[in-house]
This record gives sequence, C-alpha cells and structure tokens, in this order.
Amino acid sequence: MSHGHSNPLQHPEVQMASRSSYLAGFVIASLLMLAATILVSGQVLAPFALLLTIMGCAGLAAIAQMYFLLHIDISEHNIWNTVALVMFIPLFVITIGLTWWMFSQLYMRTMPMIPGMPGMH
Amino acid sequence: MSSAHDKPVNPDQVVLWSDDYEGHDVISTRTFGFWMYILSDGMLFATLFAAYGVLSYSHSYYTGPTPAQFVAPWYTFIQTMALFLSVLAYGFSMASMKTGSKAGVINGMIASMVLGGVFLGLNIHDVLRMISMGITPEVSGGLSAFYALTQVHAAHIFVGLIWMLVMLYQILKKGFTEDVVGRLISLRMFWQFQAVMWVFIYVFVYLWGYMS
Amino acid sequence: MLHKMKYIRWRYWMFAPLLLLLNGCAKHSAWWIFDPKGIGAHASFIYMMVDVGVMLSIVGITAILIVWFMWRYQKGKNRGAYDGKWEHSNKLELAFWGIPIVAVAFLSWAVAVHGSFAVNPYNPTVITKHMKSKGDPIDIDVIATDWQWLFIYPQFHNMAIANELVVPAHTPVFFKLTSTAVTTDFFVPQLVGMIDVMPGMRTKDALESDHLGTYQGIAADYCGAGMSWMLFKTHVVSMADFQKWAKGVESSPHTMDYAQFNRFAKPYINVHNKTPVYGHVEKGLFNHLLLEVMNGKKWPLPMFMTENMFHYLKLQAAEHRA
Amino acid sequence: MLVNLPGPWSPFLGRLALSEIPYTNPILAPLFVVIVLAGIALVAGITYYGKWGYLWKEWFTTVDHKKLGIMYIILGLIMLFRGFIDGLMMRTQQTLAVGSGHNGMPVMGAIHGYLAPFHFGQIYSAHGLIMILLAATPLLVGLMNIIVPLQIGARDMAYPYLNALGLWITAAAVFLIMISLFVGDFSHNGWFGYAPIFELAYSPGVGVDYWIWTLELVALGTTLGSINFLATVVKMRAPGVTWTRLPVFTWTAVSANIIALTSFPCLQVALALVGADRYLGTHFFTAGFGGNLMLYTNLFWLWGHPEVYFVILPAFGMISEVIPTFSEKPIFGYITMVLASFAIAGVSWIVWLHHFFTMGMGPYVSTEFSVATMLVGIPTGVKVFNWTFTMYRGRLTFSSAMIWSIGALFLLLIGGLTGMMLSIPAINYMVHNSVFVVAHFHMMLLCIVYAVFSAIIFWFPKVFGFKLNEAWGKIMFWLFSAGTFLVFFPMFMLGFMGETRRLDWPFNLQWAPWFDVQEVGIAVYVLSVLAFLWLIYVSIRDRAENRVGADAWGTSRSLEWITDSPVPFYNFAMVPHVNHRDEAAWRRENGFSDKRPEKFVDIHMPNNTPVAIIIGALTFVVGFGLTWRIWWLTVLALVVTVLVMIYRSGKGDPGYIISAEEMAKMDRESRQKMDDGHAHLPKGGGYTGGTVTAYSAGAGDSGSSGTPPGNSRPLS
Repeated sequence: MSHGHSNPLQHPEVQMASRSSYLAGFVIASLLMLAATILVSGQVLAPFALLLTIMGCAGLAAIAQMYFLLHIDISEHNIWNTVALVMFIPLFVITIGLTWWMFSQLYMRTMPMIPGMPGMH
Repeated sequence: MSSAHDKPVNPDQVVLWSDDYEGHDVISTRTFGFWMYILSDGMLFATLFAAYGVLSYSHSYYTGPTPAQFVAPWYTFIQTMALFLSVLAYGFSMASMKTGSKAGVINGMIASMVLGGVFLGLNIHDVLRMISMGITPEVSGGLSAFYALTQVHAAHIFVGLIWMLVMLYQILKKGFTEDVVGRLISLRMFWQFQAVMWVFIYVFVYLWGYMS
Repeated sequence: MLHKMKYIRWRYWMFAPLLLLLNGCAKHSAWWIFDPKGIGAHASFIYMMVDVGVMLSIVGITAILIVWFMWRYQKGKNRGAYDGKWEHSNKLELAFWGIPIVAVAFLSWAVAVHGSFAVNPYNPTVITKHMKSKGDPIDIDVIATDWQWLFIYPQFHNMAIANELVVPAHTPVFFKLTSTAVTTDFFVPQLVGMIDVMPGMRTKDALESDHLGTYQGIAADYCGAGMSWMLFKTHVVSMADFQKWAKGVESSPHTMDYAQFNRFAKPYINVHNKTPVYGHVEKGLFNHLLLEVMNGKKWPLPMFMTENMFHYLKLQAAEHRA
Repeated sequence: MLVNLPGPWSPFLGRLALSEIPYTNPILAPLFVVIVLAGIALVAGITYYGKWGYLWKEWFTTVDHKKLGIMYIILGLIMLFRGFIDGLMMRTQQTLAVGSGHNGMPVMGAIHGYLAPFHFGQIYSAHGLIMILLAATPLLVGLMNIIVPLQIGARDMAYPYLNALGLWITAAAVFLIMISLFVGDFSHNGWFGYAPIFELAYSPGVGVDYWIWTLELVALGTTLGSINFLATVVKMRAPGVTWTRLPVFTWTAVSANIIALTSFPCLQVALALVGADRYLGTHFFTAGFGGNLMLYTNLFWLWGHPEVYFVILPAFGMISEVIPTFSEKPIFGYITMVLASFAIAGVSWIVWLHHFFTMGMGPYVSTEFSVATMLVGIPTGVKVFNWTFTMYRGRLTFSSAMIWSIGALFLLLIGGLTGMMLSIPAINYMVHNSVFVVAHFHMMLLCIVYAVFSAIIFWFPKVFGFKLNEAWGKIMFWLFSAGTFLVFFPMFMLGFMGETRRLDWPFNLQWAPWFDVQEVGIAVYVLSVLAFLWLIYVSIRDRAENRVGADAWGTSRSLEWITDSPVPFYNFAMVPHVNHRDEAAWRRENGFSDKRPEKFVDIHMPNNTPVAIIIGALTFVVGFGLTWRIWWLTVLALVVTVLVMIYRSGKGDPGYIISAEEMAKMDRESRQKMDDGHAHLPKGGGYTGGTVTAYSAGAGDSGSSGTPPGNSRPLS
C-alpha cells in the first residue's frame, strides 16, 4: 500500500481538476436551465412540445455536468466510474419507466372515473 | 483455458509471488467506492422519482393544490443558480488544490458553503411560505411525494455543508494528506452529483409541475 | 382439554393421505386446483399441465443425468473414464443455452401470452367468446370489509347477501370489487383465480361455471386478524333455483343503506359464519363507498383487538352485531 | 408535523411503558427468564475466564475480514435458529388449529390452536424477515467476506473499517428484532408488509415501527457491504488475477453485490415512505387523500425481487466451487457460468411485477413481466447443466460438502419447475398467495441454506485449520433433507388443495393429515439442529486428528487454498502472482505446492477500531428511539453518531507496518508449525477418502498446528 509513498497532490484524480471544464459545465447547464425556465414561465409552446423540450434541456444539462464536472469519460482513471454509471443508467430507466408504465395501466383499470372523485377539477 | 494445463511449465521462469506489488491506490479505491455510493444514492432518487410520477396524477393531489398553484419558477431558478455557482466554486477550489494552494482551496470552499447556504435558505423560506399557505405534506399523496423528493435533496445539501465544515477544519489541521485529499475528491463528486440531481428535480418536479 | 384429545384421536382416523389422493374423482375433491369447476379455473389448470409437462421433461432429464453421473463417475469405482481437463464444449454449451431458450420461447408464446388474455380477470376470453349464446351476464358488486364480504346484485333489486355467494350455472358473472378496509384477495379455488380487492380502487373479475355445487371462497391475502374466518361458500345453482332464491332474498325486510353499512363495516370476525341477507341496498352504495374511502373514511381497529380472541368474541357478542 | 400513536405518550419514555412488556404471556415470560439467565451465565463465564479483553481486542474491534465474516456467520446461524423456532411455532399452530369448532387454548387467548391471530401474524412476519435478511444475508455476506479477498489475493477488503461497520449495523438490526420479542410487539403484516394495513389506523402498535427500522438497518449494513465488495474486486486483485481468472464464486459475489448496491436503496425509500406515513402523517400509501397503496407493493418488490437473486447468486457460486473440487475437474463452461450470473443479475431487474400479478394490471403488462421472469430460467438452466457436466467424466468424492451441494441442485430443480409455473399469470392466479408459493420459495431459500452448509463445511478447514466431522455432516444432511421433504412436499400438496397463506386457522379438515406430516418434518428438523450442534462439538473435540494443510481437500482449485490453514491475519506472506484461473490446482499439478516465498517486503495492515461497534450500538439506539417515539434519545443518538464519525474521520487510521524481516520470521514460524503439525495428518494430506492424483503426498504446505503468527490468535 502506498501510504505516504508519494505526494497525494500529484494523484491523477487531483490533477484532473480544471477550471475551464468546470466553467464550461456550469455555463452550459445554467443556460439550459434558463432556457427551460423561460419556456415554461412563458408557456410559449404546446404542452407536449414544451415537455419534450424541457426534458431535452434536463438531459443535456445532466450530460454536460457528468462530462465536465464529474469527469465521466473513458480515461484510464475514470473508466471504472464510467462503467459503473453505464451499468446504473438502465436501472434508473427501468425503475422509473416500468413503474410509470405499470401505473398508467393500473390507474385506468382500478380507478373508475366516478363523478365527485377528488382531483377531478 | 484448458490449454494452460497442457503447456509445459518451466519452473525457473514461473512467477509465483509478486515482490514488486505495492498494493492498491488508496485515493482511487476510496473515490471509486464513494462513486458507487453516489450511484446507489442515485437509485434512491430514482425510486423517489418513480413514486413522484405515480403520485402526480390529478387525483393524487386530492382536493389540495397542485404544483401549478404554488411553484414559482423564477424563485426556484435563483435556487438553481445558487447551487450551480456553489458547485462551480467547489470546482475552482479543487483546481487550486492541483498546485497545493491551501488558501485557494479554503476560499473556494467557503464560497461554496455560502452559496450552498443560500440554496438551503431559499429552500427553507419556500417551505415555510408553503406551510403558511396550508400546503403541507399531510394534505395529499401528491404533496407528500413533492415534499419527499425536494426535501431529501435538501437534506443531502445539508449533509454536504456539514461535511465541508469538517473538511475545512481538517485542511487547516492536517494539510493535504492522502486521507484529506481523498475525502475532498469524494466531496467534490458528492457536491457535483447534487447539482445533477437538482437538474432533474428542477425540471421534472418544479417546471413540469408548474406546467401541468 | 378432554374434548380436545378426543378430537385429535378422531382426526387420526382420517390420517390417510393416499386415500385422499385416490379420492380425486369424488364429488367434493380435496384437490381444489386439480378439480376445477369454473371455466376460468379450468383454463388455468390446462395451462398448468402444459407448463408442468414441458418443464418436467427438462428438469426430469437433468435430475436423471445428475443421478447417473453420480453413479457412473464415483471415485474409486472405475465405471466411467476420468478426464480432468475436460471443461469446455461448444456444442454442449450451445445446447445448454438452446434448450432453455426454446422451452421458454414456447412457454412464453403458448402459455404466458395466450393465457394472460384467456384468463385476464377483467375480460377473460374463455368466458366472453361464447357470451352471446349464454344467458345474460349477471353483475355482482363485491365489497370487502374487516372481515366480511358483501355481495350486491344490482340486477335483482339491489339485493345483497353477506359472506355467501350464490350464482347461476351456465351464466357469466362479472364482479366489481372494492374494499372499505385493507387490501385482500378474492379467491374461489375451484371456480376463479385470485384478484386483489383494494380500498379506494375497483378491480374486476369474471366467473362462469357449468357445474352445480358448493365451493369454498377464501380471502386469500392477509388483511388482519379476522382473515382466516373471512370465508364465503359459493353456491352454483341452476337458473331456476337462482331465481327462486333471489325472490326470497328480495323479499327480506332488511335493507342496507350507508348508515347500516357503517355498522356492518365495523371490524367483525365472522366466527359463527353468519350470512345475513338484505332485500334492498342503497343505490350506488358501491361507488359511494369508493368515494368515501378515497376521502379518507376508515373503520379502524381497536388496539390489539385479537390478542385475546375470547375477550374479543365477548365484546363482539355484547354488541349483538350480525 | 409529528403524528403520535394513539394512547399514552410521555416525553421521557415515549410510548414505552411497563404495560408494553408482555410479562403475562405464558410463552414469552419463561423464554425471557431463560434468556436472561443464559445471558448472566455467559457474562459470568467470560468474566471468570477473563476473556473480556480478548473478545474486545480480537473480535469486537477487529477489522480483519475473516473474523468479521465469522461473526457474520455466527449471527446468521443464531438467527437461522430463531427463524426456525418461529417456523416450528407456526407449523404447530396450524396442526393444532385445523378443523371447525373451538379447539384452542383459552389460557393463550386462542380459540383455535394455541396462538391468537395477532401473535400468529407476528410470528410469520418475524420468520420471513429473519430468514431472508438476518439469516441468509449474513451467512452469505459472511462467507463472501472470508473468501472473496482470499480468492483474489488481497490482504483485506478495500475498506476494512466499513466492513466492520456493516457487521455491527446488521447486529444492531438483529438486536432490534430480538428485543421486539420482549418489549412491545412485532409487525403482523408479513415480512414484506401490506398497504394499507401497516398504516396507523390498522396497525396501531409499535410492531410495524420495529419492522421498519430493523429493515432499514439491515439495508444500510448490506449496502455498505456491497460497496466494499465491489471496490475490493475492482481495485484489490493481486497481479495476474485478470477478469477471466476470477473464480466463479467471486464472480457471483460481484453480480450479487451489484444487485445489492442497486436495489437496497429502493427498499430504504419504500420503508422511509411507510415511516413518513406513520410518523409524519403523509399520504403515500393510504387509501384516501390521493395516496396509492399499490405503489408500496411496487416499490417493495422493486427491491424484493433483485434481493432474491442477491441471496441466490452467492449460493450458486458456492456450489460452483464445491462441485469442481470434489469432481477433480475444472468447472464446466466457465465463461457461460459467468455470463449466466450476470444475465440473472440483469434480468432480476425487470421481473418484480410477478409478485403481484393479481393486482389487476392488464394482460400486456402482465405478459411482459411474465416473459421476463421466464427468461431467468434460461441462465439458471445453463448453470444447472454446467454443474451437471462438471461431474461428467469427473472423479466424484461424496464428501459431506459435496452432498450438501448436490442436495442444493435438486432443490433448485424443484424450485425452478415450480417457479416456471408461478411466472405465468394464468397459472399464478390459481396459486398466488397459496402455500404452494410458500413451498416454492422455501425450495429456493433452502437451496441457499444447503449451499451455505456446503460452503461452511468446505471452507471451515481454511479458516480454522481443521475439518468438520464428515460422518456427522452427512447425518445432519440426511436428517435435514428428510425434514425438508416432510415439511415441504405436504406444503406443495396443500397448495394444490387450495390452502392460502397465513391462515392461523386452517378451516378445512381435509388438510389435517398433511399438517401432521409437516409437524413430523419439523421434529426431524429439530433432530438435524441437534446433529449440527453435535457436529460442531465432535469436530472441535477431535480437531487434533483433523488438522489440514493449505490444500485442505487435496483437490482444491482456487487461490485461497495456497495459503496456510488457518489463514494468518495477513492472508498471504507475499502477494501471490496468479498464473491460472485455478491457481491452487495449477500449482499442485506443476509441483509448486510446496514453494514458499523467498523474498519479503514490508506490508501495511489496518488498525483495530472500536468506532464500528460504537456506531452499531448507536444505530440500535436510533432504531429503538424511533420505534418507541423517544424523540430526545433518537436525536441524541443521531448527533452522537455524527460526532463519532467526524472524530473517526479526523483521527484516520495510519495502520501499522510489518517489516520484511518480521514477515520472513512469521512465515518461517508458520512453516515450522506446519512441519510439526504434519505428523498429525493422514497420509496424502488431503481428503481422507482415497489417494489423490496430481497431488504430491509429501507436499510441504500441509497443516499448521494452530497459532498463526503475529498478533493474531487461533480462531478455534
């Protein structure tokens, strides 16, 4: 084990920090969030198109932050982090996607639309 | 693999013990493990998102208000900027660490803490405003899910701030030892990950909720 | 305790599992799953046989192989040749993946996909495909409480019967089910498969039987301490008998309105197997209750009510509740 | 915001009051007395022999993965026994209660059998929770803990302190569920809980709260453990241990821990939301106010099904180590074996709905999950075929470890056959929630138990330096198998007779004979427990005759078998350079078995720490405080936990260095002891059932008579 053998500040994970890439991640994510906020507060698009657009914004912002901030790439020191993330992403999708799909069906089949039902504004 | 059995082995050339094995890279091992914790934390958020999706139908809000009635997008956008700036400040602090600049690291971290505090303060203010309007988690399943998702994120921010406080003390006390550096990198990932999660919460809970 | 000992001794007389096995063709078979009397249950049984047949051929051959290898390659017996290097064979591994893939593909197509539609509780094609030629379907609203069943017949003056179900033979019966307390499960092993009964939700099920008789209905999901007693006999009777029975029930002076239901729905363990009938039930009680539950209405339990059953039964008797 | 339970509450003790202690219960009160007396005797014994210091120094504060693994296994075995007692009580209740009329015991308040419904509910809930999460999981985690670092040539886990933390948090969960026996009650809603019956209106006691916090603690402990395993395998492999050289057990440990890491957060969320409903008055799973009770079932099984594979995969790995060893062949189809493990882990994520086919989702959703569930059958089938063909052209020795593994194979076949039935909605509607399901998953879980016993027998000599008694291992196997058959064959039959789950009063008298058979089966199980205790006793008594060398079975294959038995605290004097997937077999076949390192280097080892056990105790206090709503205690324990963690973080662990010279000395002593111990060994050094080819009888590394060098003590 390399306790005290080398200067921890020379460790590649310290050295990979970079002001410009952090700044890039910040700017991209901020602009995307700004765009989403303007679109939503102005309601300029049809609801479905708006939803797709802000989903796109969220996806791009997350990817930008992953790449520029969290260094998710295939460099030697981050490959395992990337592998772990790639393994997790389908699970996030499954957890959320299959649950939503299942419940969209379940709601249709178990919640009859009765007059006077709460939430039927 | 069966071929390995068949090859004749020269006893003089075979290496049985590795005498130049220095062991593992302590910092990388630590940060990799922490990254896996972060991903499992992501799974926690994914589950909350799944619950939120199921509980965001119109009948889920019972007779109470829906997010469209209480979300203020620009207010939350300011929160977003506070968090993003805090993450940026922490990033700059880590960039200062490359050259071993203690002052740079500490200044960046203090800036990050202040901005994180602003985020948390805005969040608390928002929650108090909602509670004063009678919009509490007890009102409906939809609001329960709304609070769960947003406040679990806020709790992460709170933990992050305490952690930063501890790291400030450790940097001053011990300097950049292997342990401290490893923790700073873990904290960087933790903090940046909160920004990633916030993107989803902001867009899918606040903005989408405001839309529908 | 004497009574108890006697009871146990008597029980050992029927300690004859083999006899019970042979008993399979008797009128009241103990093997409910193997003796389906409803169309849905029968379809499930056929699917089960297909599935078991396919799987048993694979599992059985594997088991035989294991036993054979254990015998053949036992150390020191020199029955089979030893080859300590043999660890790979493309052909065999292809077969190892291929056999299960083919079996699963077949079962998916023939049983899973097909069967999901055939006995889909909401719209079982095994029942609905012949519907026109049969009599008019009967609707029954099922309301589960803690721990009783209420069966309402909207087409028969909204009459109702608790803890007992009577349906005509050769007639499709469609159920709408909900619960006013907690989740449980509607199940008549010989007639129809399970469907969850949930508070604030409405599920559906369908049943048709061509065999007259009495079949046991069960609350199949844990719903609290009275669950074991939450039983209902299901009588499949001829249409004429059904009409006669319905006439009798309709003329019952007892009626069930929301106020009466509030008394009915208080936690009650049906140890005495009471089956009250109600000549008339308030119109739309089913939807009314659904809405009430959605609005948070509960009939909660007293604490630890069944920690001492004797005490609880005394309480229950003191209230004179049916 | 906080919702209190109905009933009395005081700021100091919360809901806790003397009346919550069931001292009038004729079962619990004597049990409590017995446990207290046994506890006093234990404490007195330890004090008398002056072993507190030893226990504290060598066990409670240890960060050694082997000792932590042993403690995990002891914990798991104790809880296996507790869960078994619950099972015994359930079977007895049903046997006594079946039939109409009053046939109960008034003294226990039961009109049928001897348990009132509320008690029966608590017993099967505790049984399920304990068996899956506090027996199977610790047993498997313990075995992985001991074996995985050895199989990859590491000195310890990646985070030894985190490892200890995982153990002590799991132990806190065990204490929490055990104390629910004597203080208050336990949940009666089944181990997985039903919505909305666990809401306050329907479960007003603290039982559900015990259930929530026990599960939360186990989930926390297991998640920490899974991070540790994955980091260990990714980052700590010895030189030469490439991905294609990892033993199958390590591969299954990796796939299992991927599952644990990804799925346990779902459980934590599901339970936290139940907690929010009960403590904060939210409406996640209520029937009214816009809650959705189906969501709970969904979130729970989102974890619950992957969890099933989390426990079965390491068991598959154990079988994959035992069968090749006693077949004297490498595992057949290594690559497919690994792929199959990952296929199972992957598919495990898209099948959870099959736990609630009856909830009323449409045929499209049902079909998707049904087909996905059947897909699991493919890699599982491949695994069974591979094990079968590992035996083909082998040289099979039916040692006790081997017969436990083969028993596991047969249970897997039955479980697989019935599992394929349950995965099909059309069939599932008829047997869902019936005891047929119960019998099915007991087949699968017993497959795990068989594999665990096989593994314990198999790796026992590696950890303790002597073998368990072969004859008693086999006697126990046959008793256990007879019990399994007598209990679960009738259960399958009862499923076909329509008996549903969780009936405290089985109303149909025709079921009675089968209940009696089951009761006989339970009695046979009791005998097998006694056989196990006797097995341990005779093995320790005769340990001198059963000492083994490094290669305990003479036909062992993977890396852990090249180091001394018992394994010294530093695992390997020199980190091995691995040349082959089956390194031990390769060294044996090429005559390197007696080669020991000639050159040594400094090694770094972690220090012991009391912090882990302190945090474990604090998490127990948090769980207890939350259960009884003693807010000050909860907050205090949480704050102290955080402070202790910060303190530990500031202190760090510099560890200590063993110099190369010291290491050489220790290794020399180890060799010396091994030579002394050699005299005790049967000829051939390996398994006593016959001569072993490709294993030189005079091989040097066979047997160290006990004390490993350094600051470690023998584990026996």
